[in-house]
Amino acid sequence: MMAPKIPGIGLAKGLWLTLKTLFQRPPTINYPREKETPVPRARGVIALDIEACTVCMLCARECPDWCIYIEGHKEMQPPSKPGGRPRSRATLDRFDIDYALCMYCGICVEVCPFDALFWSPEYEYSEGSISSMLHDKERLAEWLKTVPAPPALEAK
Amino acid sequence: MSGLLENFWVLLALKVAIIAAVVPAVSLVFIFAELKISAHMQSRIGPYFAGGRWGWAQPLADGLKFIQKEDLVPDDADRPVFKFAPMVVLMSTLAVFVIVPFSPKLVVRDLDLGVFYALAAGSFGTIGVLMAGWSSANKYSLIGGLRAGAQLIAYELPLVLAVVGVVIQAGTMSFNGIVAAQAAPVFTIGEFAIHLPYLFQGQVIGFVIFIIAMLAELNRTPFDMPIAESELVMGYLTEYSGLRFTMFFLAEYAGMFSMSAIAATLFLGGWYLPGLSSGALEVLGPVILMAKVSLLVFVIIWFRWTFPRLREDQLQSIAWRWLIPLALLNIVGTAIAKVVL
Amino acid sequence: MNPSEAAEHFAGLVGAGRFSSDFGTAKVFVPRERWVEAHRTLKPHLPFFSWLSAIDWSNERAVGEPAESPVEERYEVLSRLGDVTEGNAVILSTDVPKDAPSLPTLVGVYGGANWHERESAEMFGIVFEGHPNTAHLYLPDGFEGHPLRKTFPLLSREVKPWPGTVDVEGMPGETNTEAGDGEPEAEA
Amino acid sequence: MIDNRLAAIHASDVSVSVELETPEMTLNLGPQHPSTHGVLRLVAKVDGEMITSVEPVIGYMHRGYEKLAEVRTYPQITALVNRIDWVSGFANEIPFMVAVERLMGIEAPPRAQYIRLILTEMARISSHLVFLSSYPLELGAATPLMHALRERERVLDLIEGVTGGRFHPNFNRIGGVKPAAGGGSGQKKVLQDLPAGFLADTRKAMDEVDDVCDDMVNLVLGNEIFVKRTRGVGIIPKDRGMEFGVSGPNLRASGVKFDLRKSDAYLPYANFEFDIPTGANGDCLDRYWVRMEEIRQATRIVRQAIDGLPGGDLQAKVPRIIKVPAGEVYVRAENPKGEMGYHVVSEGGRGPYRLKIRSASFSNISVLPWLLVGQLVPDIIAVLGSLDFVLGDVDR
Repeated sequence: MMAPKIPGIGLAKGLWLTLKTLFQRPPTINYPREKETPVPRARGVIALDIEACTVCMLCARECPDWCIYIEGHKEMQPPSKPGGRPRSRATLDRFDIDYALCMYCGICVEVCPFDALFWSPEYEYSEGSISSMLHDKERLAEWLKTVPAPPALEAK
Repeated sequence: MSGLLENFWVLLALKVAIIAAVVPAVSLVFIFAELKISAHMQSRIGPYFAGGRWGWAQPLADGLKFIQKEDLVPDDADRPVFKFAPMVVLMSTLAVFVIVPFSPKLVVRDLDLGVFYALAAGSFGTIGVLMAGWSSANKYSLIGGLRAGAQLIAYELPLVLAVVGVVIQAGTMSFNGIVAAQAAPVFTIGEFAIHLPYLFQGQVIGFVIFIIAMLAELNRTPFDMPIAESELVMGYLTEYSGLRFTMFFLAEYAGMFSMSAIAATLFLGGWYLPGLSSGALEVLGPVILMAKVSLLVFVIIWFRWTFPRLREDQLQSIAWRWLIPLALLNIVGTAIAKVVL
Repeated sequence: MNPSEAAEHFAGLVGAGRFSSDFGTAKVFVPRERWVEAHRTLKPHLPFFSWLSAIDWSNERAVGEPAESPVEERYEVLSRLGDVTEGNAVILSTDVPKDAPSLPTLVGVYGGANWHERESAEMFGIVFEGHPNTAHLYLPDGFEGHPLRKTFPLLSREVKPWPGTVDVEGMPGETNTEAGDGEPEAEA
Repeated sequence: MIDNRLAAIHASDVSVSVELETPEMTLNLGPQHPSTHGVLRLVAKVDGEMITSVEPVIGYMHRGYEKLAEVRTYPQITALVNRIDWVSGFANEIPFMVAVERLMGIEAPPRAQYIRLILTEMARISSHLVFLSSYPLELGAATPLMHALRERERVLDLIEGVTGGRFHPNFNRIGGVKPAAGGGSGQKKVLQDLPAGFLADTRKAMDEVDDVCDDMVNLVLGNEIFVKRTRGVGIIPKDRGMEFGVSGPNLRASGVKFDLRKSDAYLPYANFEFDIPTGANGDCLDRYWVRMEEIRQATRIVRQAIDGLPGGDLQAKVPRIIKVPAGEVYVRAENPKGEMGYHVVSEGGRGPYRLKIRSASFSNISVLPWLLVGQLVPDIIAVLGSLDFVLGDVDR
């Protein structure tokens, strides 16, 4: 099939290739000193917009791994117009994602009807112990500023 | 002072001390060269941080790390043999340097039977490997050790036969004698005397066989079956750790050094370079030899990072079906040429 | 052949009365006694043994949704055979009663059935008579139970409460009405 | 039969002595061993370096996906299935999606089908590049690994750019591909169509993949030592392979010209021109060659698909809560490792009643106890590696 004609020519071709590569510039990146910018869509970490969340629990229900823990309570809010009725609004007490359990499927981000969850491509949040992989709502909210603009789309 | 230096034993001790210091140091350089060359052949950078620029201190750092590690001996191991094996391997490679001439005078002992001594001392290391393989009480190690033994039987013969051609041509078994023979002009054109190493004086076949057999002797790819990371998980080295592993490791590179030095001396003219006066050779001899050795070491590294590994039975068949008949032909050819010319 | 033709053709070859080709999947129902014989008949036509597995049809369920209408309690053993020329394939199916879950082995016909039958044996507790190796394939030695039976609970879902129950504390005097109906609670 | 094969090998190989009587030794490879790609264990009985019997022990990575699927909804299972064979995550999703779509009676729009096809072929390329590179490593050559993985990284980067995941794309949705997701900048939902520059980058990457295939010919396939190690080693005869369910490139290397991409219309492969490479002998060398040719065919398909990429929607109309009508369907697809299929049994609920996962590697390595008898210890590694299995695909 690919039988070399002259004995040893196959060996010589391989040697030539490695010798050529020896003098080429390696394409590696010197992590952690240099860093690649991850693609905007990369599923690195989930960011939470606390204000947008209405404690509807959809994300916690649709999560395949049951790794989102939400608690909330209702609060009376002053009426939006003077003389209007006071409104009740659900307020978030707890929103934890256990990244030790999360399988980064992104279903929570997709089902969120109020646009409170976002993917951020940040990836440097490994921890020494499994228990500290649980991010509370303050930590999740901090990721929000790392959420990039979505990439431009290919013209159809 | 000069009287002291002329004392045979003092001089010998001094030379041995130099060997014992220089060989490990050079081996470290070769280890670093292997790390870097292999990395760049694979589109990588290799060691980068240790020691600042280029990661030059990586072999030292590795050595320090190995020394700190616990010296583990398996429960079922044959303890004295297990502990002694790395020393046998390291000693056998160091012993070869006794006869390697770095310059006309810089040689520990120029034996008349230097060639025999070098090959005998070099293959002695395989006994250490067999000891390591047997005493580790590990099936992988055992197979690795036995493969090394089988390899020795297959490759010692072509190795010796390949050298015979050179010995016939030089008419001596002394290493310095062989270099001196290569320093003699082959022929003269007018005023220019043409000097050629034995490689270019018809010993091409001998040289190729020697290099192949040398790779097998050193257990380097494509003949690294006794180690074979992917199947035997480092073979006879599996159970070694810490300082004892370091000894094996150092012995591998010291072995590369010693075998390359033998090859450079026998086939490439050793410390001799045409056009230099004997005084200059006395000073530059070690540099010239090291340059030739480095070239051979590069080739060994180059092969390792290009070729896959052969199978034990294929190696045997190459040795017995091809190399030994070829080496014998080479001897006959050299002898006829010697008589006729 | 399209799937319905294939189902009819192969059912005719093995002499089976029942076959289906719903959703493009040809399936032939073989009586338990003729299981091995049917495979032997089909082997020259369908030499490729794709897989063998089983379904536990059960009304008592520890996992998944409860049955809407009762099903006939049985194990259904499926084996998929195919050819490697036109892509014809068929699933052979037979029912094994729950009180005596055993079936003759196919190892003599298709060597590849070996591991698949071992898997089904440990996962469903079906005995394959004459199988050369009955050791566990996946499960550790001494594992009790048959994990793919519907009555086998999934421990990770048993020990942890579902975090999706609505846990919004109502206002004083207000009753919490929307417990777990799946609809998002919009802002008023 | 075993004795016959042993005798044949004894007779054919001069270097093996028959007269020497040696006691059998049990050699245990794995579960932690550099050549078993994870946690496969082989208990081999060896006579010298010759194998007299071998028993693969699997199950160290059994994650019970078939059980887990019974407590999950269909959209949730998508995230599970791309972890079966993680080297080609995207390709695993396709047959499951098509199976559910068939049960629901919907079909993905053409653009979604083309995107699925392009990414599947790229997953095939990345999977085969892993094989092309790691197989020489098992035979002792370390350099091809880095050369091929360098190019695989380009392909993975492209997959990540579209889907957001290098290994676990989780990009397919029932009825198409992921149409939209929360994506920041206050926008409600962001369309997940191909990002700008994807087509041009892919074209370039395909050229580079073809180049690295040429490099692999120089470095591996043309190398006399490699040929010596693999030719005639681990021959799977056609009949034996089919009986054991060996599929994909492993079966094609044995000379079976069969490809589910041609016979089963699960993606619009009929629109493209490509060949089915088949080997002649079914040995390790053929298996290597077939995979290399499949990469070249895959780059061909990707180029054609990019040129013919239709516009339109990314997803068909599907209800918000997905309930699948009762029924049974089996859909198989030509995955890089072989035939991958899902038998979905629905009772009409939000999750399957039973999901049988037919993974290629499981059947592919089930032939090992037969195949390895009479080989030498170094050939265990050569044969094992040439079957190109992933333990996640074996154990599920």
